[in-house]
Amino acid sequence: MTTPVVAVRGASVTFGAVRALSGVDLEISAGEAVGLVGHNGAGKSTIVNVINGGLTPHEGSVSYGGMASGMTGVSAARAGGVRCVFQELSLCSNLSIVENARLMHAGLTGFGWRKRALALIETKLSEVFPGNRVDCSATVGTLSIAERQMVEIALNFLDVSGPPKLVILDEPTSSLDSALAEQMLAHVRKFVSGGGSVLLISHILGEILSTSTRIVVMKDGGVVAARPVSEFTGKSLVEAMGSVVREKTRTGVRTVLDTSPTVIDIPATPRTGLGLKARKGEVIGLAGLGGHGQTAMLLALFRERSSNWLPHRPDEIAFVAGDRALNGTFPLWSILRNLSVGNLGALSKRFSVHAANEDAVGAEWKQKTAIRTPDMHLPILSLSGGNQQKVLFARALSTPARIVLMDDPMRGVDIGTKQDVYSIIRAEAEAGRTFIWYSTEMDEICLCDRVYVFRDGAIVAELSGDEVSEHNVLAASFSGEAA
Amino acid sequence: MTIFNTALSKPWIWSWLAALATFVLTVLFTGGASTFSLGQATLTFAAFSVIVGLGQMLVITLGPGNVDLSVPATITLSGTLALKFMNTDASLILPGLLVAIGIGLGVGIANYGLIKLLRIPPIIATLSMSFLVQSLAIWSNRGLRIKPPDELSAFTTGMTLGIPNIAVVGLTLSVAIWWLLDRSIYGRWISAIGQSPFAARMAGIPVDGTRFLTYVICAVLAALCGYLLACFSGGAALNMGAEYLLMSIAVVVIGGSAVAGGNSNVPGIWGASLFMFLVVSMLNTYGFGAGIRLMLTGLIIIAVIIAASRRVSAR
Amino acid sequence: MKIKISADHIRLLIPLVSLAVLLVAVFWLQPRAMSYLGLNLLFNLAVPIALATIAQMLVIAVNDLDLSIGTFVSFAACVTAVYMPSTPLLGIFILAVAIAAYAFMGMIIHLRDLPSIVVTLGMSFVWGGLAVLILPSPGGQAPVWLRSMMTAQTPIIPFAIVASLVIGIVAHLIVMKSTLGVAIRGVGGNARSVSRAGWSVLRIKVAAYALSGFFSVLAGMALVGLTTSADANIALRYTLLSIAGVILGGGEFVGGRVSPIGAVVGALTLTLAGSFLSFLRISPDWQIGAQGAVLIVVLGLRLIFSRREA
Amino acid sequence: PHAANADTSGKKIALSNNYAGNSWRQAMLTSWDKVTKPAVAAKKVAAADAFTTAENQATEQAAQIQNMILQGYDAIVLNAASPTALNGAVKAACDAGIIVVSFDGIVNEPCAWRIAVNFKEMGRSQVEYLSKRLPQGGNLLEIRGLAGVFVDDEISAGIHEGVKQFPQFKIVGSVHGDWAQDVAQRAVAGVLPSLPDVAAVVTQGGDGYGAAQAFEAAKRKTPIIVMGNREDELQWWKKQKDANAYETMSVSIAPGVSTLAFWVAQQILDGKQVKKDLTVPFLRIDQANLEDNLKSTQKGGVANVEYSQADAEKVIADAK
Ligand SMILES: Nc1ncnc2c1ncn2[C@@H]1O[C@H](COP(=O)(O)OP(=O)(O)OP(=O)(O)O)[C@@H](O)[C@H]1O
Ligand SMILES: Nc1ncnc2c1ncn2[C@@H]1O[C@H](COP(=O)(O)OP(=O)(O)OP(=O)(O)O)[C@@H](O)[C@H]1O
Ligand SMILES: [Mg+2]
Ligand SMILES: [Mg+2]
Repeated sequence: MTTPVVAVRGASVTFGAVRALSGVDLEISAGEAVGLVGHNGAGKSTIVNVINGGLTPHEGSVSYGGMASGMTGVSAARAGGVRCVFQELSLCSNLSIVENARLMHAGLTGFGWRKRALALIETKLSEVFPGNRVDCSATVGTLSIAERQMVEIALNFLDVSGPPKLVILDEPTSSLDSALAEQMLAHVRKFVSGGGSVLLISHILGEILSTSTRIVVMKDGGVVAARPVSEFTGKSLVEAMGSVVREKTRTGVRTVLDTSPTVIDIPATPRTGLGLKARKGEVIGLAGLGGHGQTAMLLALFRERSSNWLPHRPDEIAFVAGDRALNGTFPLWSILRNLSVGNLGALSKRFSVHAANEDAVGAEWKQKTAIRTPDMHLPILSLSGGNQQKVLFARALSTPARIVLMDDPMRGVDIGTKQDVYSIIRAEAEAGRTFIWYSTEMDEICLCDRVYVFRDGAIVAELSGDEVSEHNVLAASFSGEAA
Repeated sequence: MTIFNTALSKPWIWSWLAALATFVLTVLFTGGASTFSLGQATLTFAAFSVIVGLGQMLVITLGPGNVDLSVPATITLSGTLALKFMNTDASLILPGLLVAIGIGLGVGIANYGLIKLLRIPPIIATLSMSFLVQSLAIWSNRGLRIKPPDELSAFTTGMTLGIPNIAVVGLTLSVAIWWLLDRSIYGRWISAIGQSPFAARMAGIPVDGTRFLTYVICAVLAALCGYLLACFSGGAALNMGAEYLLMSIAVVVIGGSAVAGGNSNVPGIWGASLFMFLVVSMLNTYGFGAGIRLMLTGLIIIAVIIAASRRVSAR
Repeated sequence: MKIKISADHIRLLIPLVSLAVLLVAVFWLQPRAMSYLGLNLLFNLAVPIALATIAQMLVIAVNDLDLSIGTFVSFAACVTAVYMPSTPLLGIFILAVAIAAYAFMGMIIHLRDLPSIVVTLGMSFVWGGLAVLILPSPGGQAPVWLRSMMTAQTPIIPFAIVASLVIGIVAHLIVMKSTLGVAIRGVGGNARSVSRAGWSVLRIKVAAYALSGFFSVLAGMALVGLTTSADANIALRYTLLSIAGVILGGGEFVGGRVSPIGAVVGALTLTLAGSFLSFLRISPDWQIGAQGAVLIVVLGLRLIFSRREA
Repeated sequence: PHAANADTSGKKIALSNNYAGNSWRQAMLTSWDKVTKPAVAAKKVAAADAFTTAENQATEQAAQIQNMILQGYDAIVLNAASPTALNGAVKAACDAGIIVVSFDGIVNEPCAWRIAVNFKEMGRSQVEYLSKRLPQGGNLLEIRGLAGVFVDDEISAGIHEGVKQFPQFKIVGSVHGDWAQDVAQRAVAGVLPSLPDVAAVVTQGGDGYGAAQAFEAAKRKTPIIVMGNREDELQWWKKQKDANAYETMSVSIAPGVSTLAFWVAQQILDGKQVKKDLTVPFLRIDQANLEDNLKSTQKGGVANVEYSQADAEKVIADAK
């Protein structure tokens, strides 16, 4: 019997009142791809931090490859061959890719390390993501979010002084489009069949089912199921997580929309002859491969309709960020303040914020979007990634905005909450709100009334009603050059 | 509610404790005889630091790199021009005040103009502006000291119920700024901008409008301080603001406001202002030479900030 | 097809263009400056400023700000002028202790998670006090070797230019090329991921502060070499000058984005701006204001390039 | 009278000034303007330009002097930020054949001329005056200038010398007022509560009015405050004198000494042999000539005297 690459025994972690982990056992052996799933705040990122040494469990132990347990912390984990792609992007954006590699791999020393590193990265990057167009000598700050994620993944698979034994991937595909995600998963399968091991966290169950050899399900800080992949189906997995699968709620074409007033009308660009039009009560999807101008359009739309100088009219437009750290959360603030900031005017009398009103709104949305926290006055950073995203959602939906812009807002949101949010969106749209929704997930695109497909910064196709399908979207995404 | 609020209100405690300790040490030197008069002197002079410190605090709350270095020059210019305008005529006291406020408005607008239109980092923009403003002060009056109207001079040096009038003014302004910061929407806005301007913009906050207003408020408070200080000390001098460059920044940071922006408090400004005056008085009282005095001042500041830091990180 | 101009190049281009424009203006106003002697006189006082700017840049690279550089350079100058000529060993010892104090300051700032602005503000009083204690009234003397080094007659290219080049290149090697430099900038960019990669952020910060202290000491010594003596207030203005120099040189306050060559160029530009004004002969009332105007114009130049940054 | 009378009508003189931020310096610049403009118009010299640095810093002034070398001035009249820190630049100017005349803030580089005020004596004479007023002695409060600056050290040394000479006096408190009314006021107000009875305040100029204000605010008996020739100080003194026969004296260096330096530089350019060290008396105002001086002092300014070419010739001759 081989010793496991890493063994976590009886690990418990608490953050103040929150018990993030309670007595978790987890062993990962060589040649294994462990899929880790669970609702937002189940404790997935916490166990990742325990394994990579960033967090010492308050009870229990971690050991690496049967090594003597003298060493602890990050250096022990790294010596044990553990590498980790974190949920939030964690490269230094002011450094070049090569310099980031130097920081990540202590083995890259000596004369000419830059050259060696560059060669290693270029090879690895095209191995994981064949056909990518990332400039490996660039500064990370100049890369798009997807490219950064690609680089970070490649850097962790890098073989500098010995190949990695365990690579942890915490929601690695959340900023990758489906094509890139598939390339990455293929590489994971190859890596595992070559004897490496992987811990993969994702809310997209298809990825877990197609890639893992074993699935561990977590709920409220504990492991509730751990079985080989063959014993799970999509449905049973969701049930194991504690959510109920609902039928797809596509209601068909809503013809009433054709007569309702237009709220957004972007004229056609001469290049493709297509513009964007949104009517009252419509849910508009923005599709296409990641990084082709969808975010830019949403940012421009918001800037256009809100003043940088005068107080904003919250009944006009609201924005849900996809990149929390960059343009979403206010890290010094409580959850409540993060939620209420979008609509302070309504909570105030004579420019003075009314605490009771604020608490009421907080309580209402905590319940509506199931934000997992004992107290809305706790700091926002005490929430798990997915729960932070829910707060951003609630911030926008709690305003009376006629138009809601959503920049891939479901990144890292668990399946149960997603379905709740979908039905909220539906209901709000029926009540007359317009949603412009950029998503990297095809399921979400298929929920929209009308879809615009982007390519190279412009709209290349408009699909409505029954034309909205995975096949048509993909066809439009790749057909741009021919047209 | 309570957990969050008490945690937030802690950073300023330390500047108050430090002020209290220095006060006691100073008073002990004379066996307690000087308690009352020292208290009055402290309140008076601390009030000037408070008035400029409040404005500086709002600016610093806007986030890293935001600081107004034109404060000293604004103090000088408003003192000079207001006194020149009033020319000891008591009937012009109010118009003189308006002149001072107008100067504050002008400098604030110009500061933000440079920051926004030319995209110059605030530190450098306000530094450049301070040179221009200082030149304006030199050119307008060439350093001649004009006396304030007697009534005004009596008011600024006078007392109400044993409390210096200047301290009353400072207190009133503090309450107003505290309301702005803690209760008003504007306070939420500057805090949000201080944490992440981009996120603030996407949350619908008028970032430019708020920042503009903040720089203007800061300059107006500095101008107000210049007006009062010139009247208090019997005339404007070209170097009257120089003291307040480091002072305005020091009282903000010693008072426990986060230098990284987003988080600030008004009581700390008072604690730190009282402390900054008292520490010099204490060291003067004990008769230390300039070298030792400077060194001790520095070490005490660092000690206070280290003591305060334990609280901050526990938050 | 695509001309590749990276953000780093732009960062360096702006200060270089500013410097060139100013230099042309100065030569046009005062053709005499276009000589070996002229260039030396224009730039020799920029050498200590350049060193101080590098020191400030190292601190800015780890997302901190040093408000004590001016008084620290004054202190170093006082030590140099008082002890170096007669008891060089004692002088070197004091300066070494001062550098250690700088490193210690970095350690405290990191361990206690203190705002660097406050700690360095406090330290600026401490250094100022020590300088007054060492040298209560102006005086002291530059050691002979230092004086002759700073007034050296280098062949063809004036010493001031040679020194600036050397400073720029050495700083570039340390900050941009060495592993320590990568780590320092990494801490500025994302300290969390640096520590997740197994580095001790504490050690990196201490090293950055120690290096900063070292460059400040060099600045103080260079200053004494030029002025021949010291006083406790001699370099107070270096605090603001060094910050302005870093920014002018394309650095940013947060995010570990700095450029050593840019910083040296920034320091030269600031010095040259002062001379440019002298040569313009403005009315004394407006001479101070004109300094502000020049700063505004030089930084306003960045606007021309800013469309790319936006 | 002397052999070598070069023509100075083609010569250019520059004033290098390090600070313009107080009324004394402003008066100095005004005097310079007032005297040199006619001199230039009368073709006595070709130019007399004034330069001021933005900050009171020796390093900036050194750069300024180096620029003046490049600009081709024949003489530099210098009020220095530091007696020693400019020596490098001054030496470079001398090497380039430029005449350097320093005044008020003098430099100790041997190649330069110095028009000095005996600051030590200025401090000592204050105590001497007090010993006549208060034969039985008493407590003194000393207000100093800016720490680490030469003038501050000199005057203070003079005061301490005076106290040694008249041991009936005791300095019970010493604060730095940075030569600014409001700083002095602030510092005095801070120590005053803990001081015993103060009989007199010895000062360095520019801080007497602030001290008076602080005493008044603390409701303490006004001691004898030595004044520093500022108009507001004299004005206050006059008011006290009229009200309750208050008596004191006032002493400072006259800002117009810049014009003396100008003429001395002109004389040197003219080929005169001039001793390297010249002294000018400080300007003292007493109870008797208070009104006269007040009349001749600009409102809000500083008591002043300006010098003519003839005055300069006399000073030079006297020094022989
Ligand atoms: N630094 C912290 N302080 C306080 N609470 C924390 C902290 N980090 C995590 N928690 C809490 O621990 C629990 C587990 O969080 P964790 O980040 O592990 O969830 P997760 O399973 O990764 O969720 P997600 O899918 O949303 O990323 C959550 O309830 C979270 O609020
Ligand atoms: N979250 C964001 N916050 C701020 N700026 C952004 C953000 N996302 C993109 N940008 C900026 O908007 C511009 C357009 O970006 P891009 O074309 O990559 O948009 P996108 O297709 O939505 O990308 P992605 O899929 O990575 O979000 C770029 O200048 C980019 O820097
Ligand atoms: Mg997570
Ligand atoms: Mg996007």
